[in-house]
Formats: sequence, structure tokens, C-alpha cells
Amino acid sequence: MERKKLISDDGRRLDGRRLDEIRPIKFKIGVLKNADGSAYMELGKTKVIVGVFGPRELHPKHLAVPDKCIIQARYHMAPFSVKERKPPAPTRREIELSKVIREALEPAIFVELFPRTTIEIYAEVIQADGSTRCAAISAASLALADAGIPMRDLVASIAVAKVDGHLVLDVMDEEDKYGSSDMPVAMMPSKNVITLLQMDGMLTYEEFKKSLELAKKGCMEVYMKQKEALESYFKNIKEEK
Amino acid sequence: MERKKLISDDGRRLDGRRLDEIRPIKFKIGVLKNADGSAYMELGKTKVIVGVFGPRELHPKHLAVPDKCIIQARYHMAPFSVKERKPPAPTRREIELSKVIREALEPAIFVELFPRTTIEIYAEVIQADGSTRCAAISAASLALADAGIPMRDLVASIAVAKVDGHLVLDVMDEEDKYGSSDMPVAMMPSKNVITLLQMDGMLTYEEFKKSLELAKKGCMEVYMKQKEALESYFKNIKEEK
Amino acid sequence: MERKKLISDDGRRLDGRRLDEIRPIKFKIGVLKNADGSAYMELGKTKVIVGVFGPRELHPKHLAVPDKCIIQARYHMAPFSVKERKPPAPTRREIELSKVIREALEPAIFVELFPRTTIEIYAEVIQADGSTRCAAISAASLALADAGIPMRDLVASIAVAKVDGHLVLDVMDEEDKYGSSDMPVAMMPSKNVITLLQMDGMLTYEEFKKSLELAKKGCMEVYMKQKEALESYFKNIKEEK
Amino acid sequence: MTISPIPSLKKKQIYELAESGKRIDGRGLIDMRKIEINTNILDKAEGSASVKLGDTYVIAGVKFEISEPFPDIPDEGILSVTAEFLPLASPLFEAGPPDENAIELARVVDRALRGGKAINTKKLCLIPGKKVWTVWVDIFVFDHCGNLIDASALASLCALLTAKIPKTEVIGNEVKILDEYEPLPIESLPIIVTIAKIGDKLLVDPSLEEEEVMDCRISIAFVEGKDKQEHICAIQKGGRGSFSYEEILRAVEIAKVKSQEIRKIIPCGGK
Amino acid sequence: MTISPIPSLKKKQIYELAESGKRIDGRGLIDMRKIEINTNILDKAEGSASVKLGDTYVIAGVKFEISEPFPDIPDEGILSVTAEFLPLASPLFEAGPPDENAIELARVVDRALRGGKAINTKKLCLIPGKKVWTVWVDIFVFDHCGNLIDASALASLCALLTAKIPKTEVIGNEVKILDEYEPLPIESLPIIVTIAKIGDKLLVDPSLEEEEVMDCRISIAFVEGKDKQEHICAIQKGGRGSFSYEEILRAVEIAKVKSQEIRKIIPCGGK
Amino acid sequence: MTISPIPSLKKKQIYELAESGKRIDGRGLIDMRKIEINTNILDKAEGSASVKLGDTYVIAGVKFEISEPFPDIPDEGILSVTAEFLPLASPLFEAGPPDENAIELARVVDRALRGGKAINTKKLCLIPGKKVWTVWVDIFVFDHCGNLIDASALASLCALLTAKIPKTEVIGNEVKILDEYEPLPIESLPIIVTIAKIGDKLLVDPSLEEEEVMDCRISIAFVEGKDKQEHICAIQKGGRGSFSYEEILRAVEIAKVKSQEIRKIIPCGGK
Repeated sequence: MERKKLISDDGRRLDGRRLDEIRPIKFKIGVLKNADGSAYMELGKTKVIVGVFGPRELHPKHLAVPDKCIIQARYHMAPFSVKERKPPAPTRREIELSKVIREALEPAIFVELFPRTTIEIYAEVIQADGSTRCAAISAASLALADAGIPMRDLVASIAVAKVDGHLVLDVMDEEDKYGSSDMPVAMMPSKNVITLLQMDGMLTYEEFKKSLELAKKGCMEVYMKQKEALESYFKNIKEEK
Repeated sequence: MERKKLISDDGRRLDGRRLDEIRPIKFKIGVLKNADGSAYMELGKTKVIVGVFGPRELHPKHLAVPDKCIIQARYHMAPFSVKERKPPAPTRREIELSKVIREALEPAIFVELFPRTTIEIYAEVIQADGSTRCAAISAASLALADAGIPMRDLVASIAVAKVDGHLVLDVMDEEDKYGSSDMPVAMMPSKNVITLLQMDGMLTYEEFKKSLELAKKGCMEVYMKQKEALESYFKNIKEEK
Repeated sequence: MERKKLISDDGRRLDGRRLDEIRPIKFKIGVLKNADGSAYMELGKTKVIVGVFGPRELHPKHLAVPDKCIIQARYHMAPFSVKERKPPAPTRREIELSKVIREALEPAIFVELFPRTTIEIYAEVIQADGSTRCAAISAASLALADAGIPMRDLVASIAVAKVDGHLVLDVMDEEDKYGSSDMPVAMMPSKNVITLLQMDGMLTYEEFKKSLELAKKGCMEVYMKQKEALESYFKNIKEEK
Repeated sequence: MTISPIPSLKKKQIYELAESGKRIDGRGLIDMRKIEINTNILDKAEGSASVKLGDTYVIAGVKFEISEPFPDIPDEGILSVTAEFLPLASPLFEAGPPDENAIELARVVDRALRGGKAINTKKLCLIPGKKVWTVWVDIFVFDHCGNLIDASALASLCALLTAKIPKTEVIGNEVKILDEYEPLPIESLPIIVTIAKIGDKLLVDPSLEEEEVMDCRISIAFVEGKDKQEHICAIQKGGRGSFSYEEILRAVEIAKVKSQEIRKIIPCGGK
Repeated sequence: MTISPIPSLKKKQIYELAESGKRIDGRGLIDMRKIEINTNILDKAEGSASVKLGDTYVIAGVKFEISEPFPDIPDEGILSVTAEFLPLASPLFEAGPPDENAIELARVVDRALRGGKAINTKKLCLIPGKKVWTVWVDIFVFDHCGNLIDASALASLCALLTAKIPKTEVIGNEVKILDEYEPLPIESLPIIVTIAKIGDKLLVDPSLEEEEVMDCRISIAFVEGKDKQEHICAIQKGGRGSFSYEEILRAVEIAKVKSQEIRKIIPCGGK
Repeated sequence: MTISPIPSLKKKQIYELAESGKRIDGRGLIDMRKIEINTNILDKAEGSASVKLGDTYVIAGVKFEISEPFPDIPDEGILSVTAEFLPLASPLFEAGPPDENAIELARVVDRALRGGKAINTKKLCLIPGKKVWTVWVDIFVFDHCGNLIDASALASLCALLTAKIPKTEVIGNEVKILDEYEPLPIESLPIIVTIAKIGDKLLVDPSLEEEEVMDCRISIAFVEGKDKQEHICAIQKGGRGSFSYEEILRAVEIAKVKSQEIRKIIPCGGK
């Protein structure tokens, strides 16, 4: 499958990273005025904006559930986020990712606290350079926190790939395309549980275990950045008051 | 129109049948667990599975009717049921056939007994070799009976075609395609009434009368098979108890 | 842009009109039986039929507004109304025009008189030779009057174009296509207010002012024809009684 | 489309009248309503006609388009019929894609034209296997006062009869459309007649009120064959009820007579 | 999109303030909100820009695609503008295909660019009648705080100004896309200015609260022609109310001044 | 699809049983339900299979179509998997386009087949960059009694194993389809095993009742590589809950064993 040398002889990746190195991360919280909570994330060149509404009333009302809040999530890519223009209507891929993103975030939210309501999470990918679902999840956690929604933990997400026979952390586009496996993972790091796990490609059991370890390390790094971003955000808000 | 000799000199059809002979019929009742009633039919190579739900509440509720049950029917072909793959979205043909199938079955159902409810009939064609609507109707009758829905009579259905100048009973695909007329008919045989009648092609009044007679004979044969199948099905159920 | 001489040396247009001359107008009111009000308009070769329903209950009910009537409008072109067959599904253009037509008519209607109801306006273009939205608006006014809906004034509409450097009144298809600007205007003439104004192309401020004057003149002429048509229609109705 | 509730009183009245051979609008059981046909009513359509059948009002327009033939009939042009039940035609119609009633109508009209071989589609082939004419017939329903099928079939046929198709020149694989026109190769005139069953009576050309209470209906198309004989070329039973054999045979006989009457009033001298 | 109910108190307040020449956010009647433009914010888009107009936040991205020209203009490239009102941009927006407001916005931006001849589309023709560039401008609305039209038009123009289109080589009927880029042939800078009518006052660049209570609005695009004169290149009246002649002429005069002000702050030296 | 409300009593029962290593239908925690595979059940499909997994009933059909390759893999055929949750399969399914569950199912089956390199797609290339075979696998769910993913993956694989593809002859740029057939180039047999988490127990092949109350599930596909080793070729976590690391590793180990068991019962001698 590999058509291109993705790992140099001295173990560096196309963008110069080491195998277990994540790309530069930039978070910005509270970037939108109308959304109840919002966050922007750059994971290398992958750029995502997430807005959150809720808890609010659900329409039509008969869809409401008496003992918990319904989580809705939409993952969506801008037509200009990729090399070949993507028509704006949701693809099958976007529909599936919307589902797994929702299921990755829901375990962190105290849904029992808001019966008969809904929380809506909208993730807009404005530039895609691999691991967009991971960025959407990591940013959505911060947007949820910004909206003041009580959570068990933040959800941090990262992907691991097998590329030219090596396991690499934080997969970028070319590694996804020409690598031999891709495995996005999301965790609640302080709870030590996994809320998203997908994989395709070929891994032995040993490789899988190592990938999972690597993902754990990566999620923890994302988690640290998330917490930093939140702290400085809430500190600023306090100071502004 | 005819491009191919469809009737041999000794009056046999492509599959060896006589002009007024129907193909081998196989019924299986109660083939699905979740549906309230179900039936499978083979009419030669035409294969149909029908599932029925109801009477049950109608959503949205304002569509319910105070003095009777709403019958809903869907006729649908699997992509792999025909030579050229058929995309799964319903075609105009499938929408029309859903309507005439519903109207062929409704006269047999005591709709007044279940006000404000709906009965849903889903016919899935998994292999199409002509007369699929007839098989859907004949199988649906059994599925309705399996669901315990009170009926005035079973509805039996068969098609008559004009092929190479002859009227033939129980039309298969090639006869439909290259024949000069196709006329599907559904009846309640014990009531001696017609609940479905469609025709296209060219028939004189005399030919039409003969076609109708032939269809009557065919429906009666299907009806016998339906009753046999029901009897042995209910006998088995009783024995199992 | 101009590919064709649209104005002759003696100041005549392709169909022989002077620059400020509108095409022959024909109105027919009450042309449909089922609609609460209806009108047919010919503006040259542009032919439009408008039907109006309401005020009537709005479905679904939660869309109703407590203090006024909701106006709905649909502008739609028949597949055979234009040179190249237009598929019947509404285009983006038709959706935009439906909006501006609604907004052109709403100022004339006493919406406060019919809280919680809706008035529906359906304009069907059966032949398009330019200025179809103007014809739809002018005809809709008469259909609304025919439906007995109280209005502040009739709305009259006409378009002005710049063609070969001249401003011309009541734009036909070829002038729209090859002219350098198109400006449809709708007014309530007796109120001296503008309820629709669109423009594209290139106009200096002075040209724009002159275009607006010309449009005013044109609207007034349409208005006279509208009033004539209404008068003779109501007179006939009276006589029939 | 929802069903409008007709007071049961009206239903009773219609049934009782039918019983004694009468109808609510004064017609006899096998009388059609007044038919008004106007052809060539539009310039931008290649063919057009409007039909008023009582207060039912329908316009059909014809357009042409060069397209690829179907692989199984590479040497024949394509007939394509659509119908729109415009929301202004009835308080019960809604804007949106055609529902099952509009689709059924278009398909029944299509089958009558096709089964009756109205158009010689072989003459619409330009380059076998590559390019043929598609004939679009778009039916617009403006006023629904019952029996849309017969009105639509008649409007479609008359629009086809008045249609002018451009002549073409084929050079290699290119088709050049000329600025000369000729009539469509119309070879027969299929006419649909719809008959409603009310109790044990058959009523020709049901009005909207009759349709709303009828047991069921049957639409039968007749065409004059090359043998100068009348042939049935399409049938469609509709509605929730059922017919006996005798009723169907009777309906077919009535339709045969009525279709011949209608065919006589088609403009253009039947062509 | 539903209309959010604005307390009638707030409506009264906005009207009274306007009456005395004031606005709820402290602006004068013809003051724009603060404009912040960022260009080239994305690598995968061929051109991109974000615009903040007060709290209204919009991103436009440009992509190219080789396609067939329209048959009536075989020698010109195609401009195609879409707009998405993202559901995160307002509690009232819903996910789904563009509604009438998004479609109107895209079409008004499109008309301003087209009417104002912003792009020399003839230079985007590759093989006349066969292959031309389509220029896609996709507008994404991230925060709806009023006056989306002006913000979107500005973002679209700035995205086009920064766009780089690949050079090509035409060999026979094949177009080879090279790995060299050049700017788009932008020849003018159409700017839309939207003005709301509140009572008998005209307010430039209405905020969301003002839009929710306004009588109506008018959007006017100005461009500098080759004659160095200001030309109107698009107008769109919106909303339920009406304008007098005088109001429209006044609005056009205001828009002329404001559009020139905005044009001055466009990055890339106006190019 | 709505969630059917399961009485909390039943939920409690399922959890308590699981706690003591039991299941409501009498199975042990890592027992599959009975599997019944029928292949070649249809003549018009090029390949077909039905799978009963307990009462869950699924049919997969294979069709071929000549199409253009994807530009980034010009020398490979295309695999395209769809799934329809037929409305007769569950009182909760509705007619309409595939919802997120049907789309997820189709994509997970697709990924297992693709990741596990089940089909040698290079052998499905006819004219590089121009014409390749598309292999359609359409999954129809007839009875939803839990664990649709495993049943669907198995039916799809068996349908592919029985599929016969026409031989072809390439002459210039034309592909001639011959009337001879050969098997598809199937090179490996990916098997998906789904495991539900109920409390802190893992249950193989969840029934519908178990799915309705489970915390979450994980689907793991195994394939035998060319090195004769078992490889994971797809994973999908589903549902609202979360897994610990240990649970995931345990699930993977269970899936490895179970997938080998299932692979043994595949008809056609594993081919």
C-alpha cells in the first residue's frame, strides 16, 4: 500500500516529528458569541470549530426522554477544508462520524441532570489534515465546559497509525492515506476509560496493545493542553470581571 | 415488438409450461420473528418476503381516522433482485405499485374493526422474474392472516399476458418484456370480485374477456395453494402447542 | 455583453416598442374554481396563473403566530415555460424569488386581521418571456383581491433594464439576457411606496434614479390595468347575481 | 394529500341518486361533463394543450431533448410523462415532489400512450444506440374537480398532436438541429375513460364529490388499431373497493363508446 | 429558521432611540460596526478569508474545479457561490440544506460579484466550449449577529483576492494542471452595504436585534467602474415592509459613501 | 429509529444474570447463538447468502458494474457496501433512507473487508485509470434480533465467496463482457465479532434485549494474514458507555477465538 517513504531512516516523519510526537496544538475557548459554549482547535494543520447549545428544550417534544438529556452531535466538513471540494451535504462518512463522536462524548456528560432536554454539539472542520474526528472530540469537550455543562472528565482524543511498519502518534493526512492502519481513540484520562475506539487496517494483537499504549500517552498530552487552555480561559474571564 | 420466439410450435413456453399453466408455487408462513405476521412466496423464480405490523397506533396521531384503520403498503425491490443493480431508493414504479397493492388488499380487510390504528404491509422482492406485484399481494394475504387480522377472504393474484399472439397465464420476465400485453389481476376468489386490475399493451374486447377468464382460473389455483399453506401452518402451530 | 442590436436607430425595441412602452397586458380574474382567489396575467408573452388560499388554519399549528397571519408564497416555473426544459423541482432561483415576491405582497395585506392563520399564494409561470416575477406579483394582487383579502392597496410591478445604453421599460427575455442591467420594482402606487426592488448589472446613480422614475411610470400603468380588470370583474359578478 | 371529510349526508345523497340513475350535477350516469380543448396555447413549449373537463383544468406541455436511448431499445426515442398536482389546484394539495396519486396519473397516461403506440418512437431515433429524441410531456393540474386522469390523458395527446419537432441532420456522430420543424409521428389516438363505481352503479367521468365517496374506479384506454378495430391499450383500477366481473365488462363496453365520442372532438382533424 | 420573539419593550426602545438618532449599541445611525478581516487563513483552500463585523463571524473559502462551460457563454469560466448558515451560528438555525435566507444571501453576493464584474471570467476559459474553470466560493456563517450579507460579500471578495489558481497547459483536448500558481483575474471590488429602515430612520449595518425589529432592509453593492466612477452593481430589498422613493435614494447615497470606506480597508493593497 | 423502552425490571434481570455469568436466553457469556448460513440462494444476484444468527436474519446480495476507478487508485476495482434496515425487520424501523445505524453497519462491514484485504481489488481492474469493476454488496436486514453487524459481515463475506464475475475481453478502450464466469479473487476471510459490556461483564453476540440495556459494545474483525497469523483488521466501539483498557484487551482476545470458530463454519471449504 505504502507508495512513499513516510518515515526517514533516522525515524522522523514527513513533518520532522518523532514517531510518538504529537503536532503543535492550539486551543481557543469561547470563540463564538451565539453558541452557549465554543472552542477552536488546531492540531497541526487540522482546524476545527465546535459550538454547543443546551441544555435546552427538544423539538419535537415527543422525542424528549423523561430521565435524561438527549445528546445530538454533527460532524461536518467545509467544502474548502480538503483538496478536492467536498459538496456541503453530509456524506455517509460524516453521518457515521457524527454518531461515534456523540458516543465518545456522552459518557462524560451528566445526562441525568437535565431530563427532557437536549444538548447539541456542532463540529465544523474548516481544514482537514488527518485526525479530524479526534480534534472535533477534543475541542467539543472544551466547548461543553465553556457552556457550563457538568462533566465527569474532559474527553481527549488522538489517533495512532501504522506507517512503514512503525506505530506513529497523531496521524496526519498523508500517513492516514498511505499508512497501513488508522486507529482513533478517545479517553477520559482521569477515569482511565476509552469512549471512542475505531480501527481499520492490519494489526497484530501485540501491535494493537502498543497502539493503545501510544494512544493513551497521546490522549494524556492532549488532556494537559485542554486543562491548560481551560485554566487560562477561566482565569481571564475572572479577571475581566 | 416480439424479438424472440416465446411460444414453441407445440404450444410450450420458454420454461416448458403450457399456456394456461402457472409456475410452481412455494409458500412459507411465519418466517419472521419481529413482524406481527409474515410470509415468503416463490412464484417460479420470483421471490418475495412480506412482513405485516398492526393494527397499531398511527404516528403522527393526527393522521389517524376515527372510523377505520389506515392501511399502508410498501412494495420494494432489493438492488440484487434484478439483472442490472437497482439503487435502493424507491422508484416511481415502486411508488405506484405500492398504491395498487394497498388498494388490492384493503377490500379484504375489516378496516372498520380497528379505528384510529394502522396496518403496515411491507413487501420485499428479493428476486424478480415477472409478476412481482402478484406475488407481493398473494404473500401479503398470508402475512395478514398470520398477523391475525380479520379478512373477508384471501386475496390471490396472477398475471395474464399476450405473447406471440397467445394468451398465457402467470407471466415471467421474458414474456413481460417481449410480450405485447401484460395484465395483472387480483381477486377475492370466494367473493368473486376483482381488487386489482391493470393492463398495458393491446387487446381486443374478446381477448380481454378471455384474459380475465384465464386470470380467474389462475387466481383460483393460487387461492388453493394459499389455503393449503395456511392450513398446514396453523395445524403445525397447534401441534407445537 | 450585448451581442445583438436590441435597440434600433429610431429607438425601437426588438418587438417594435418604444423605450418606455410596456407590452400588452391581459388580466383574467377568478380563473380557478378551487382556489379562494385566482388571476391570470399575460405581460406580452409572459403568462402566469396565480391561486390564493386563505386565510385558513396553519399546519403544523405551532408555526402559527398569535398576532398576525403568516404569508406563504411559491413562485414556480413549468418545465415547458422556457426554451430548455426546466426540471419541476424548485431551483435556488425559484426559492429566492418566492421570498422576494412574498415580501413584495405582505406590506399590502392587513395581516393583523387574521391572527393564527395563513394565506398561501401560488404563482405558476406557464410561459416565461422576461419579468416573470413582476407578472407574478401583479397577478397575485388580483388573486388576493378575488379571495376577498383586505389590502392597503394593490401591488403593481414592472422591470426596467439598461439595454444598448438605453433605459427601457418592461423587460422581455432577450433584453434581460443581453442587456447590461435588470431592475424589477414593485409598488403600492397609491401609497407611493416600493415593496420590491432588485437590481443587477451596472448603473450610475443618475441612471438608477431615472430607472426608478421609469419603473414608477410603468407600475402606474400596470395599476390602471389592474383596477380596470377588477372593476369589470366585480361588475360582472354583480350582474350575474 | 389528505382526504377531505365529506359529510355522510352528501354521501348518502349521491348513492341514492345513483340508485335512481341520477347524479348530483344533473348528469345521466354515462354522461361526460363538458369538454373544452385548446391547443397551441404556448409558444415556448414545442406543443401544448389545455383541457377543461367540467371545472377540472389541466395544461400539458411538450418539450424535446436529445439523449441516449435505453440500452434494450437502442433504436427508439423515449417518451417521458410527468404530472404535477399544483398546490393551487385544490385546498388539499401541497407543494412538494409528486405524491403517489400524481405518479400513478403520469404512469397511467404514459402506459396508454405507449400501449396504444401513439408515437412511432422508431422515427425519433437519431443515431441508433447513441442519440435519440426524448419527448417530455409535463402535465400541470390547475383545478382538481374530479377525473384528473381523463383530462390529463386528453391534454397530453392534444399537446403531442400540435407539437413540432425540429428536423435534424446527422453528420458522423454529431446531430445538427435545423431551424425547420415537422409534426411528431403520431400514429394513433388513445383515449382514457374513467368510470366510478357507486353502490352497484357505474358513473362515467366522476366529479370530485363523486370520487370522494365512490367505492372504486376503473380507467380504460381505447385506441383504434391499424386494423381499424378498437383495442384496449391500458387499464387501471383505483380506489379501495372491488369490482365484479360483470361490472368490469360493462365498464369496458361503456369506455369503448365514450372514447370514440371523445376522439371525435379532438382538434386538428384528429391529427 | 424561526423568528425569535423580541420583547416588544426592546422593539419600542430601538425605535425610540432611532428616532433621536441613537442605537442600542451606542453607534450613530450610519456607523458600521468594527470590521476585522483575515485573509489566507487556510492552506487547503485556494483562497480564504474570515470577516468579523462586530460579533458576526463569517469564513469564505475558494476552490477551483475544471468543468464544462454553460452552452450560452462557452468562452467564460463559472462563478458559483453557496452559503451555509451553520447551526452553531445561532440558536435559531437548524442543520439541513440551505433555507431561503441562505439561498438569498448567496445569490445576492453572487450578483454583486457578477454584476460588478469582479472576476474576468473570460480569462478562466481553458478550451472554449469544452473546459473552463469553475470558481467555487463557499460561505460559512459561524456567528450570526446581524448583517450577514455585508460580512459574507466582504469575506468572499477577500477570499477571491487571495486565491491562487494553478496555471495550465492545453494540449489538444487535454488540460494539464501545472504546479505553478497565479492570482485570480480580479478586476474590481464590489462592496455591499446593507441599510435597515426603522420607523423613518435608516440605519447602516443593522445588528441582529435591529434586524429582528426593522421594517425592512435594502442591500446595495457599489463598484468602481473602469471609468473610475462608482456604479451600483446590485440591489436587494428584503423584509416585510416598504420604502419610499426618498428613503431608497438616501440609502443609495449612504451606501456609496460606506462602500468606499470599506473598500479602503481591504487587505492586499486592494488587490 | 426510536429506542424501545425496556422495563427497568428486565434491565435489572439481565445485569444480575450477567453478574453470575448467565444470560436471559440461557447462553454462557461467550457463547454465540446458533448460526445458519445459506449461500447461492438467488439466481439474479451474482452472489448471495443469508445468515440466521439466532433469530436475526440477514440477506446479502452481490452485483457487479463497470465504472471509472477512483483517481487516487486508478488500478483497483471498487468495493461498495450498503445496508437497508427494512421496516419489516423491527417494529422500530421506518421506511426511508438509511439512518446512522444502517450507515455505521455498512461502513464497519466495508472496513473489515477492505482492511482485511478480503478482495484482491487489483484483479478487478479492467483498463487502468479508465474502467474497473465495482463490486456492490447490498445487505438487507429482515429480522432484527440483535447483533446485526456480525450477521451482516458474515452474510456479505459468504455472498462474495459464492459470487461469479463475468470474464472480459479488452479491445482498445472497449470492454467486452463474456458469457463465462469465474470466482471473485477472495484472498482472506475477515470475521467480525461483537461483544457487549453489561456491568463489568463482556457478552459475546448480544441479543436485542441485551443490546437495549448494554453499556456499550465493541466490534472486532479478525483475519488470517498471509503470515498465517491472526490480525485485527477493524474495530468499532459503539454505544453510550465506555470501556477500560483491560476490558478492551479481553474483548479482543475473545473476538480472536470466536472469529476463528466462525471462520470454520463458512461454506465452500472456506472458499
